[in-house]
Amino acid sequence: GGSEPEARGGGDGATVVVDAKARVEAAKVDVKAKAPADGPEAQAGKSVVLIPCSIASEGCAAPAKGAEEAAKAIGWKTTMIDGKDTAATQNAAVRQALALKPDAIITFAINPGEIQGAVAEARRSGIKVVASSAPPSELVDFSDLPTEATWALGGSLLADFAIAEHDGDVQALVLHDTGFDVLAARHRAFVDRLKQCSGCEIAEQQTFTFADLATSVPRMVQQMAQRHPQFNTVYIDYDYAVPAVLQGLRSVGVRDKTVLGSEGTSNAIASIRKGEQTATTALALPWIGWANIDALNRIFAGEDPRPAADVVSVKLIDRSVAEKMDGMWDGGADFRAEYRKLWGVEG
Amino acid sequence: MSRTVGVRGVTKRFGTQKALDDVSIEFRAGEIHGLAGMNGSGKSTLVKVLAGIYTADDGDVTVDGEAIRPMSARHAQELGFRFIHQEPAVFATQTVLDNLALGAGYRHSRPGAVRVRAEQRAATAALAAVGVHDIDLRAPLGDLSPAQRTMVTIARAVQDLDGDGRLGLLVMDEPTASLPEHEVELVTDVVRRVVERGIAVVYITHDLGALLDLSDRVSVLRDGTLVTTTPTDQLGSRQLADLMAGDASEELARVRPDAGDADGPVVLRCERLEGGRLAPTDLSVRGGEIVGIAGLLGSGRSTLLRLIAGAQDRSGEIDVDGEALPAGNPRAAIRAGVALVPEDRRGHAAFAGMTTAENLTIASLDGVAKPWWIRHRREARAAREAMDEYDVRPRIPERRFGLLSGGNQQKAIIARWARTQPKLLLLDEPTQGVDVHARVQIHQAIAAMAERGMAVVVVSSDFGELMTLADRVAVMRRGRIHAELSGDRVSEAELLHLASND
Amino acid sequence: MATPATETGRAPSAPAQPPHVAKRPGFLDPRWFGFYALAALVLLFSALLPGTYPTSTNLTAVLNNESVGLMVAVALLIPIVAGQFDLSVASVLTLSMIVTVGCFQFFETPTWIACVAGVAVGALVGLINGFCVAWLRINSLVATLATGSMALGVALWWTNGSIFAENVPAGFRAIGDRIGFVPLPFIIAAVVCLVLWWILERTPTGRYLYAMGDSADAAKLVGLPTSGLTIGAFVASGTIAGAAGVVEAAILGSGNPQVGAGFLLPGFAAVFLGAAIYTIGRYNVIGTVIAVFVLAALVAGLQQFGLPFYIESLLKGAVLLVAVAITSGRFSR
Amino acid sequence: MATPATETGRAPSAPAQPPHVAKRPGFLDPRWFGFYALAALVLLFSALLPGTYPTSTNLTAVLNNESVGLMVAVALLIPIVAGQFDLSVASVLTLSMIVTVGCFQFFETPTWIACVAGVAVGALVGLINGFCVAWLRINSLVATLATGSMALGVALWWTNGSIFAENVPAGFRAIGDRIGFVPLPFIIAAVVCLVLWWILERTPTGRYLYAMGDSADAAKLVGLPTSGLTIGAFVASGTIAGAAGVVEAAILGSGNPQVGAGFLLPGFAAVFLGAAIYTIGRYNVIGTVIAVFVLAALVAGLQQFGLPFYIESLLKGAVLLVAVAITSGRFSR
Ligand SMILES: Nc1ncnc2c1ncn2[C@@H]1O[C@H](COP(=O)(O)OP(=O)(O)OP(=O)(O)O)[C@@H](O)[C@H]1O
Ligand SMILES: Nc1ncnc2c1ncn2[C@@H]1O[C@H](COP(=O)(O)OP(=O)(O)OP(=O)(O)O)[C@@H](O)[C@H]1O
Ligand SMILES: [Mg+2]
Ligand SMILES: [Mg+2]
Repeated sequence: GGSEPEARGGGDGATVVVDAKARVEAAKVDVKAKAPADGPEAQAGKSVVLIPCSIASEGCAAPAKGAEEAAKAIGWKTTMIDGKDTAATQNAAVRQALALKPDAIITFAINPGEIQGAVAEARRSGIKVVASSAPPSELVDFSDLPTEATWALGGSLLADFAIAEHDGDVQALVLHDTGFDVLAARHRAFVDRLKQCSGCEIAEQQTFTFADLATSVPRMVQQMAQRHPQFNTVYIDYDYAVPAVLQGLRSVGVRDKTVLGSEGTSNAIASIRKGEQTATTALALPWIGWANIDALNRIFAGEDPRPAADVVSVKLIDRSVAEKMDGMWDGGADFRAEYRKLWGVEG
Repeated sequence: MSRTVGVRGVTKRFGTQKALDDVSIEFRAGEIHGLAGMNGSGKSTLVKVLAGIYTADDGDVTVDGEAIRPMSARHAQELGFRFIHQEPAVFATQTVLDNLALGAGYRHSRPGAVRVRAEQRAATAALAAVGVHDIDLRAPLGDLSPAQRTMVTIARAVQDLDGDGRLGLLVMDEPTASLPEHEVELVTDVVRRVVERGIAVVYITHDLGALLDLSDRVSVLRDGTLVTTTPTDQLGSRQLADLMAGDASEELARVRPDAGDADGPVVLRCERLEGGRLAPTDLSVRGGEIVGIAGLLGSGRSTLLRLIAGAQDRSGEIDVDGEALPAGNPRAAIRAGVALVPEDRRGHAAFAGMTTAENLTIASLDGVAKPWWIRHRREARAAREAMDEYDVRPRIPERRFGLLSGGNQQKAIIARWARTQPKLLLLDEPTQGVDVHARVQIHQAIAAMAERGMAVVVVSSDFGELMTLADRVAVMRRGRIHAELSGDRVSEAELLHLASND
Repeated sequence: MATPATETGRAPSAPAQPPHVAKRPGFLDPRWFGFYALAALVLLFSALLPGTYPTSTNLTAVLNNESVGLMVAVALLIPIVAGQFDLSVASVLTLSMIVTVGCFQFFETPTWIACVAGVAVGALVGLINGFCVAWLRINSLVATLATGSMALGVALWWTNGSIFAENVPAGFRAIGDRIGFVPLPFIIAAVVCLVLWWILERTPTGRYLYAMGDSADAAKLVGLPTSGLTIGAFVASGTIAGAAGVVEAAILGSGNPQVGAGFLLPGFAAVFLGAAIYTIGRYNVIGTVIAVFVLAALVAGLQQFGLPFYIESLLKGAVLLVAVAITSGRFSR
Repeated sequence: MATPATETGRAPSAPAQPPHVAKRPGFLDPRWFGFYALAALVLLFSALLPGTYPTSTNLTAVLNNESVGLMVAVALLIPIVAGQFDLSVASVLTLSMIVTVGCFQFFETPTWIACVAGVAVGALVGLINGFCVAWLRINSLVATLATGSMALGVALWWTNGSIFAENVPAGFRAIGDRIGFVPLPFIIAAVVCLVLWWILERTPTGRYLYAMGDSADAAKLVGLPTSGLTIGAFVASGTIAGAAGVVEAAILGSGNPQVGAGFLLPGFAAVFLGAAIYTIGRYNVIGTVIAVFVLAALVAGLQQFGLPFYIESLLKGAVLLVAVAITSGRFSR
């Protein structure tokens, strides 16, 4: 995770706000993506199968595409198989991958605990399995990338942002998707940070599921908004769900509330630029892909993959930041070149 | 095992209407019991109560005097009651073999496996027992003609006859309504054989002569009440008709005594018409003329009508009023003024879920609707007029068509087409399931339409009907028009002779 | 035991028929149950939640939410009336969304062109469906399952995993907005429903569609243009689904290939429930509309109580089952 | 041209009937198209991808992946044969998964109890469905839509939308594993299919089900125990769906309320395609199995080529359409 001043639990209102503002400002400046300082040389001639949770959603697909790019750079062969949203199809995708006899499989935003059968089978046949965007797990060769701390940072920064915006008087509606384990850390961090602020309150929490997001989230938001007319902030786990939140708010005539999501998809950044969504905490999605290839390279070389994860960080994007951006945050300048240098595959 | 089956005090209501009102009848073992009554008098309802399909609101089905409670279809089956319902219970996509075996519960098989050979033997025997030998057991039943289907259902109902005597009651609701002469005889033979084994038979037909011939006693229903049950030897068909109607009925006479001199313009001209089982055929019909088509089962009569109406693909020419008709296009035929009252009412004519009014006006909404607006009042009025004219009961235009009795449905379908005033009216078994009075009404209506210059073609398995109605009769045999008779040469004996001999 | 009674005393001549009183539907007629259910729900929740439930905000919210669902339901309804299923409706909605927003994102077209493109793409898929069913004579379930899969494939192809949201003009987003208290999407849905109601209940075309749904064979023999009607039904269905997609795109301000699928089953539920609560046993527009709003009123009320999201699934199922059991099941007479 | 000849040589009097030649299906009979399509696909991909496609690993993967889909498809098939739809199958699968894994997570039951619980819950929902359709006489689409919604509601309620994965014993996970090259889930699915094939094709019960599917009215008139058969069909369907849920839980090693819904439409597609490629027009087990594997062989090949993900949706739709158009549409005779 990045460096941040530790929050002082139960501090008086003013300090909490001041601290929050400081952290927000720090996270807004150009967080520069970079490769780890040192690592093994490129391991030649490997083949990797990439399985994003669903190619149709950017949050899953963008890291996979980053990994595809990185694999090309390092000289590996890749095949992408769509995980198609559900554990059943993701499990099937992993099994399909086995037939290709790859050296490794990287899954994106798929909890290995949900597809234990296929993962075990893969490892039994000597295939390395890396689970990107998944909680730490014994089931795979490596999974804590981005690290749990990074996920948490995404949540706590959003809370800081809200505290700063409303000067320590946040009335939040919180919507949480229980279907993805990694989101729990983000959600918990958001809630915990708000709890540290004495003037802040969570007006209501609700859970939803990815599958019926389009129809159920707008309704849920409408009813929550009507029940708690005093609210000023809405938090939802990921940017992908924010349009549904905005739809719900708009339909009850509520505007100018702080709407927070996380992930940093291009859609979210466009929406922030238009002043609809307020802020997001972005993970440089392609960078996650590169970092995963780096982790895998370390595994192939018999080294500890964890240093690969340490570099990935979070950037807070609000309107002022978004206006200077074009498309999604891809980690800034030239982390690609740095990785190439690291792997010794200049060109 | 012979039993006396009966109904005791049975009442059945549909909404406010009593379809059966306190009816008690006893069907004695070894006796053929006729049921007579006008359309909608409750005969089929009584049959369905016996079959356990309707639960009587009051009263019971009894066996040897003891009430069966509760009565269910399963129960009836187990008691050995067998039925030929007015709307035949057939499985069109299942093979003939399965249709037969289903009725007997696959009793030649084990529960874990169907023994095809044994079932085939039993099925062949069952068909042979009703005098049918040439039906492929593996053909889907839907490929058979309606008459053949009827024969299969009869075979299915009586196949237990030669078994272990489980048969307790045989009920036949108008089994012969669309059967040609030859098959009618087969059916009567079957009935006689069943009765000889000491089994009670209930027989329903609108052919009063046949009913009196066949049955030992007859019960007459009128508006759901039992008028009387009497031995048939004291009864003439005229008397019976009076009992049914409650008053003197009209003479069953030739409706157009002065016919035979049709000289209107030629309305229908078919040349080398061919398709289905029809061999190339020529036919022409003048306006004002009623042409009857006679023939045996499967001789191609229905096919001929279907080809003219565009309901089936064909080759050859058809002119209606000088206008050539395209093949296989019922819509074009209807535009040219052709109307077909098909043989299979339920499958090909009725919209069972729609109202009676909607069924009456569906063929032509002219006069009651603009393209963007149906005038419901006008439509109801038009429907009521048609219902009055053809005596469709009950006189409720909003009534769901599927709830009408069979005969009333038939009258409504004829009324549907009469409303459109076609140039050419094709009628396939127009009086199937219609009572004697309605039959006379329909005959008169057909005659009246011809009088107004309409060309009419009538297919009927009832040669008496053809004699009554037709100016000229074409006899079909094996897909061809084999002979033509007109005037005094038309007689039942002659028709039968021509239809069954080359 | 039965003694043949010789009955007399009836009017002679014509065989008498028990008098059929054409009954006007009374207050207790099951066809009003839907209205009652809606009214009762609204009253109940209004009494329990006087501050938030019977408010114009809530009404606006519910109307806005249900507009697209309502359009999907009536899009499903038309082919069902004609005896066919259209399973492609949800995918058509998705494709239409993508096409509409894609027009903005890549071609920066004016709003009206994008809208027309979205609706047209729906009509096109409908035409293909109609052609497959009427001309190729493929079972409608299979045909529309297949075309739906293909429509979704095209949507995924174009978006290739992203969400379209660039260059969406404010003028287009306004379609998803409201005029006073009435959301524009609801006005569009209401107009669609009205037109459809008129067509189905008041014109010969509607009559013919119902006739076809009752018996396709008889419809053919009675001279109805069955192919034309079938194609027309599917085109209408596709067009409405396309319009629903445009409206959904305006509401969301983006084109997302994963929105759409969720509308299918609730749509069917509304159509079936509609046939259960109004003009019993006959699929119809009014019933469908009531069904949509009964379910919406229920869900809105429950959510205002802060009940968790899964309650919705449970209760929707229960309401559907009870309603249908009462009106069209064993106890319906 | 043809002049009415006076035909002789037939036995007189007996009405003539064109001889029905019961034709043996030849090589060109459309009923073999499914086999051909499967064979052609396998050959094509084998030729193009010799290193990875015709391998035991791939076979294992395909068999494993399709087991649950196959069970869902046959679970859908039984009520369809009997003329009913069961839309609850997918939700039942979900509920059964949750119940099975929930047994481990909260009660740490032995494996067999958890399995029995999963299957039993499926059978129970099936029984409710059967009761609603046969006794309450609710349209099966509505009834199963409602019960499915409720089953899903229960699953979501218990999990609160999250995933169960604790305490799942290795013994249970082994059900999702393989014996040699043959995945155990496939063996289970194969046994289910075999038993079902025997019942539907070889026993009187199967004939009764087909007869009921042909005409429920006629079945009643003939005295078939229609209520019992209907309930039986739904219970069988629910039980198989329950078993599918247990197998899926074993394969995944977790219980996930999002898994399930995705099986419904592919299942229907397989059943319909099955009726289109084998014993034309008649829903049947063999056709369904072939259909599942034709589609799986296609998808596996496409994925090995690394074709973009949307190709799958597009091609599945196209295959379905073409297959059905050829075998059961306009050109089928
Ligand atoms: N399911 C039903 N619902 C409502 N009314 C019915 C139903 N079945 C029959 N009826 C009515 O009950 C009366 C008796 O009908 P039924 O079919 O028993 O007459 P039927 O004597 O068999 O006449 P037909 O000679 O025309 O066959 C008719 O008026 C009919 O409309
Ligand atoms: N609308 C139709 N289109 C094509 N074929 C049909 C149609 N209706 C019936 N058939 C088939 O045509 C064949 C002949 O039927 P049917 O026995 O009614 O004709 P028919 O030979 O004219 O009989 P009949 O002389 O006894 O009326 C049957 O196999 C029947 O299934
Ligand atoms: Mg009758
Ligand atoms: Mg005939």
